[in-house]
Amino acid sequence: MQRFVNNPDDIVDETVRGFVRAHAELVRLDPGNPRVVVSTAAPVEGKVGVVTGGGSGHEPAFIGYTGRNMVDAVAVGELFSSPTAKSFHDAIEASNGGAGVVVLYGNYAGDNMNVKMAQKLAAKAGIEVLTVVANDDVSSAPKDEREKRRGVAGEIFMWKVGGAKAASGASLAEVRDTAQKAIDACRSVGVGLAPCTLPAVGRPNFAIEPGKMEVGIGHHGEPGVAVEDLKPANEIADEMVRIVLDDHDLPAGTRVAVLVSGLGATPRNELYVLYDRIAAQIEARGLVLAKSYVGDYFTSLEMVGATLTVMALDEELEALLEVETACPGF
Amino acid sequence: MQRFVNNPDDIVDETVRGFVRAHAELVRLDPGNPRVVVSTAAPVEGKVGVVTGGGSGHEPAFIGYTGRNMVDAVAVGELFSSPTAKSFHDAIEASNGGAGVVVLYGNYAGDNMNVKMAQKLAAKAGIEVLTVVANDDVSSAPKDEREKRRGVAGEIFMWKVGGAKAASGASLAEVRDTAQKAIDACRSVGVGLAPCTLPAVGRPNFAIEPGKMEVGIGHHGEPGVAVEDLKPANEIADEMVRIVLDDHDLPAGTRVAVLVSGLGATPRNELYVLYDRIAAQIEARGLVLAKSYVGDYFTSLEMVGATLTVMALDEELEALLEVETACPGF
Amino acid sequence: MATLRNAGSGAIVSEIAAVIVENRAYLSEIDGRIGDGDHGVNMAKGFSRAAERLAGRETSLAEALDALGQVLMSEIGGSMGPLYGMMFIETAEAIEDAETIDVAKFASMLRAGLAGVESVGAAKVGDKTMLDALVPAVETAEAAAAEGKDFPEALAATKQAAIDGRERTRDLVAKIGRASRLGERSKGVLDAGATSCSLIVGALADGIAARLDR
Amino acid sequence: MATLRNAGSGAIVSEIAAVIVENRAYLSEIDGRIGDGDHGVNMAKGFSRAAERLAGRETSLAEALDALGQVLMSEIGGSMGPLYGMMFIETAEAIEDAETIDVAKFASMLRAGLAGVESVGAAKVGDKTMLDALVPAVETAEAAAAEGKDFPEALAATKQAAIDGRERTRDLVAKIGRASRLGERSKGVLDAGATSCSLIVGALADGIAARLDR
Ligand SMILES: Nc1ncnc2c1ncn2[C@@H]1O[C@H](COP(=O)(O)OP(=O)(O)O)[C@@H](O)[C@H]1O
Ligand SMILES: Nc1ncnc2c1ncn2[C@@H]1O[C@H](COP(=O)(O)OP(=O)(O)O)[C@@H](O)[C@H]1O
Ligand SMILES: [Mg+2]
Ligand SMILES: [Mg+2]
Ligand SMILES: [Mg+2]
Ligand SMILES: [Mg+2]
Repeated sequence: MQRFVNNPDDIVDETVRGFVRAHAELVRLDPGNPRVVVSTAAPVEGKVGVVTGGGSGHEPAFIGYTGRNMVDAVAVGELFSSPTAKSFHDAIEASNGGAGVVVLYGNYAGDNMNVKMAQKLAAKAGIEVLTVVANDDVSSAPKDEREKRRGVAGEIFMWKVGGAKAASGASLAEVRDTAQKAIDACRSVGVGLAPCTLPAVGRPNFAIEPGKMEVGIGHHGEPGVAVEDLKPANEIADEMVRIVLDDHDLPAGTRVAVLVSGLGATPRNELYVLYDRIAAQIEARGLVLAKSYVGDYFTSLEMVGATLTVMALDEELEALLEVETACPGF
Repeated sequence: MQRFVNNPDDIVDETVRGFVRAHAELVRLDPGNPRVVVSTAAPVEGKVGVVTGGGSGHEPAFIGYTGRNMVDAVAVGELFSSPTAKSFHDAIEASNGGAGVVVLYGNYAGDNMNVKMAQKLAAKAGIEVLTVVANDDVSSAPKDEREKRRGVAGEIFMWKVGGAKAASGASLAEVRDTAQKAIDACRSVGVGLAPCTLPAVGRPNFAIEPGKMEVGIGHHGEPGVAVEDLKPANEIADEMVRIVLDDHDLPAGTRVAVLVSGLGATPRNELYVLYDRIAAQIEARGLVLAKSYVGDYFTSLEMVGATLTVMALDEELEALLEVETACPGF
Repeated sequence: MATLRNAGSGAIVSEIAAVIVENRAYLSEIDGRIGDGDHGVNMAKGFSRAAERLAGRETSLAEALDALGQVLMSEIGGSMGPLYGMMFIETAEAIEDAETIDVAKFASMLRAGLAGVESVGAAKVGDKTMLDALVPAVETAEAAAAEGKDFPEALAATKQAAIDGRERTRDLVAKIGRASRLGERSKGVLDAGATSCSLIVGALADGIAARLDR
Repeated sequence: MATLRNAGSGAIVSEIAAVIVENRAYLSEIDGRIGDGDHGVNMAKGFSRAAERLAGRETSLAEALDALGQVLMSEIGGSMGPLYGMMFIETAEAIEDAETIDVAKFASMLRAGLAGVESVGAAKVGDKTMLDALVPAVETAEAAAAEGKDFPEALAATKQAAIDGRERTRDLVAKIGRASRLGERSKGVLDAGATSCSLIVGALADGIAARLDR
C-alpha cells in the first residue's frame, strides 16, 4: 500500500486535526467533540443552523464545506462509516442559533439511523431539527424508488443552496424546503476505473479488472449498474450524460449547473478532458450551462474515477448558487 | 492504463479546451494560439504583464494560476515538455500592457531555451521582457549550485507574489525583483510513492518498488536523492521538513508560508495527515506559520506523492501573499 | 437445572470481543463484496475498545454487556453503532437485576436485544441483515425454554439457529442497507451483519455454557 | 567523384522521420531512465508532422530539411524543438543554393547544423547530450573531406562516428538538461538525445548513399 499513513486507526483524527490547523481562519473543532468541525462564524444568533456529516475518506467532503454561507457544523465519521448519533447531536448544538437546525445529509443506512437518534436527542434539548436526505445517485435505484437512492456529489449543491438560504435569514421550514428543492433538482452518476483501499483493511475492498470500468459505482465502491470495457474518455462522458439526463429529462433551454468531481486519484487534466465532452453534450441537448465545477469535490479515498452531477436551476437556485461562500472545499 | 483518455496526442488540447470552457469568466484562449491561456482581465493598460508557462500534466499548474492579480497569460506545452518559443512569445504579446512583461518560469533545459528565444522575438517586437527562473527544489542540486535546481511548487508563491506586485502598479524591474525575492525565499522537496504514466507511452516511465519511496523526486519523475523504505507518514513529514529547513536555515521567529501539494493521485485526507505533522515540526523549530495551503496545487499526472514548499516571509511578501486573487487554481 | 451466575460473568463479553477481532478481515471482506468493506474494521474497533475498558475489571454479565453497548452506541457510528449498541444495552437491561440466568431468562434477554435493534433499524427478517441470524436465534431460545430443554442443549440449538440463519442470507436479496441497491446481484454472498451476529450469539452461548453451574 | 543532387532528394527527410517514429518507444524508454521519458514522444510527434507536410511533395533536400526544422522550431517545444529545429534550419541553409552535394559540402552542412544547435543550447562535448554524437560526426566528415575520401566511405565513417559517440555517452556523467541533476547516477545509461542524433545522422548518411550518382 503506497500511502501516507501512520496507524490506520488514527487517520481520521489526524486528517481532521490537520484540516482544522490548515484552515483555522474558517473552521474550528468543537471543544467537546473532536469529531465535530464547526465554522468559526457559527453559531449565528437567529440564523437557522446548517449541519451535515458522513463517513470520512471523501475529503474535501464533508468537512471542507464548513464555512461562511455554507455548512455551520459537520459530524465526522470513521472512514466510509456514519458519524455517531452523539456527533450529529453535538454538531446540531454547535450550529444552533436559536432558529432551529437543518441536517442535510446523504441516504445511507448508518446516517439515517444516527441522524434520527440525534434528532431525538436534540428534541429533548429543545432544538427543532428538520432533515433533508440526499438521493441524487441515479444508478443506485430505479426512478420509481428514488427514496432508495444514495446521496453523492449533489450534496455539495444542496449544502451551497441550503447554506446560502439560511444565511439569507429564511425560516427553518424555508431552508429545509429550498434544500429539498435543490437536491430534487440534482442527478448524479459515478464511473470507477480502479478501486480504493481502506488502510485498516490493507487491500482493495472491491475489484475492477484492468481494461474494465464500473458504471454507476458508489462513493464507497458499491457496485454500479454495469461493468463494461474501458472506453475512450469521450464515450464515457457520453454515457455519463446519457444516464444522468435520461433520468432527469429536462426541457430544452433549462439552465443547469454541472459538477465533475474526481474520486481521489484521477489527474486533474483528465477531469477537464471529460468535462470538455460533457459540456458539449449537455449543450447539444439544448440545455444552458450556467455554472461549472471541475475538480476533486467529493472523493473516495484513492479511487480512480469521476462523478457527474447536473442540477436543474430555477431563478432561486441559481441566485443562491451565486452567493459568495468562504470554505476550504471551493 | 485505467485512465480517462481519447487519443493521447489530443490530451493537452482537450484539457485546455475543457479548462477554458469551465472557467470562462476567468480565462480565455489566445485567438491566435490555442496553446496560450489568457486572463479575461488581460492585458491591463500600463500594468506589467506577468507570464509563465511549462509542460502540461501539472494541472492546475500552470494554466490554473491565470487570473486577476495573478498570471496574465500562460504558454502551454505538451505533457512534461516545454512550450514552444512561439507560445511563450504569444503569451508575452497577450499580456503586454505597454509596461513590459515578466516571465516567471521554472528551471528546465527546454523552458530556458524557449523563453530565451521568445525574449529575442519580443525584443524585435519592441516589448521589454525580464525573467525570473524558479529553482526552489532543494534535492535537485547541492546548495552551492542553486542555479542548477529545478523549479517546482514554489513557483505558485512566485506567481502569487509577482502577480500581486504587478497589480500594485509596480515597474517591470520592481516586479522582477520582488518575484526573484519570492522564489529565493522558497525551498521545496518532493516525495514519490508511485510513478506516473505518459498516456502516449502507456507504461510508467520510471519505477518505485512497492514498499519504497523516492525522496527528492522531481515533477516529472526525475530520480530523487535517495530511494528509501516507505515510512509512516509522520516520519516522511519529518524528513521533508528536515530537507527543506536544513537548506533554508531560518532564524527562529521567522514567519513562513507553507504549501503541501499532492502529486495527482494522493487522497486529500493523506495530505492533511502529512500537513498536521509538518505544521507541528515547523512550529517546533520556532518558526511562525502565517499561511498554509493543502491540496493539489502542482501535480505530476497521476503520480502518488506530495511536495512541501516553505517560503520565508518578510512584510512585503506576506502582504502580497494576502492580496485577493481570482484564478481557477486556488 | 443449570444456571449462569450473572455476577463475575462479564468475561464472556471479552470473549465475544475476541471472536470479533479475530474475524476482522473476514467480516470486512464479506462486506466488501456487496457493501463498502468496513464492517470488520468498525466492529473490531468498537468491540476491542469495550474489551480494553473491561480489562481487569470484575464485572457482571449485565454490566459488561451494557458497557459494550454504550461504547458502540456513543463511539462507533456506522450502522453497527446504533444497531448493536441498542442490542447490547437492551440485553443488559433485561438481566440487570437477575442473580442467575436460566434458559427462560436467556431467551428473554435475547428477545430484548432484538427489540433494541428493531427500535433503531427498520429491517425485517428476509431483508438480508443481522436480523436473519438474530431472529431465529431468539425464537429457538424461546422454543427451548417453552419445551423445558436443558440449558446446554438450548445454548447449542440457539447458536446453531444463528449459524443457519446466517447461511440462509446467502440466497437472500438485500432489501435494506448499502447492498439493497444491488437487487438480484446481492444474492450468492453472505450478509456481513448476519455473519457478525452469528459469531456474537455463538460466542455468548459458548461463554455461558462454559460457566454453567449445576 | 560521387555527388548527391539536391533537387528531388527531399525524400531523405521522410526516411529520417520514419526511423525516428520507429524508435519512438525506445527513445522514451532511455529518456525515462534518467530523464522524464518523453523524448521519443516529442521527437516522433515533430518528425511525423513534418513528414505529413512533405508527403507527396517533390522537394529538394534543402527544402525538406528546412520544412522539418521549421516544424520542430515552431510546433514542438521541449529541448528538442529549438535544438533540432535550429540544427535542421542551419543545415538546410548551408545547402540552399547547392546544385549538388559532395563530401566537402556534406561536411560543411553538418558543421552548420552543429552551429545551429550551439546557438541555442550551452552544452559542450562530454556533457552527455546530442552533441556527443553530433560533434564526432561533423569532425569525421570534415576529416574525410580533407583526406579526399570518397563519398560512400565518408558517409559510412560519419555514421559510425555518431554511433560511437552515442555509445560513449553511456560512461558520461550528465552535465546539462534534466539528467544533470543525477550526477554520478546518470552514468551507465545512454543519453536520449545522443541516441536520436545518431539515428538521424545514420538515416541521413544512408539516404544520401542510396542516391549518389557517379
Ligand atoms: N436497518 C438495518 N437493520 C439491521 N441491520 C442492518 C440495517 N442496515 C444495515 N444493517 C446491517 O449492517 C451491515 C453493514 O454494517 P457496516 O458495514 O458496519 O455499516 P455500513 O453499511 O454503514 O458500512 C449489513 O450487513 C446489515 O446486516
Ligand atoms: N543544452 C542542450 N544542448 C544539447 N542537447 C541538450 C541540451 N539540453 C538537453 N539536451 C538533450 O535533450 C535530451 C532530452 O530531450 P527531451 O526529453 O525531448 O526534452 P526534455 O528534457 O525537455 O524532456 C537530452 O537527452 C539531451 O541530449
Ligand atoms: Mg461503512
Ligand atoms: Mg520533457
Ligand atoms: Mg460497510
Ligand atoms: Mg525528456
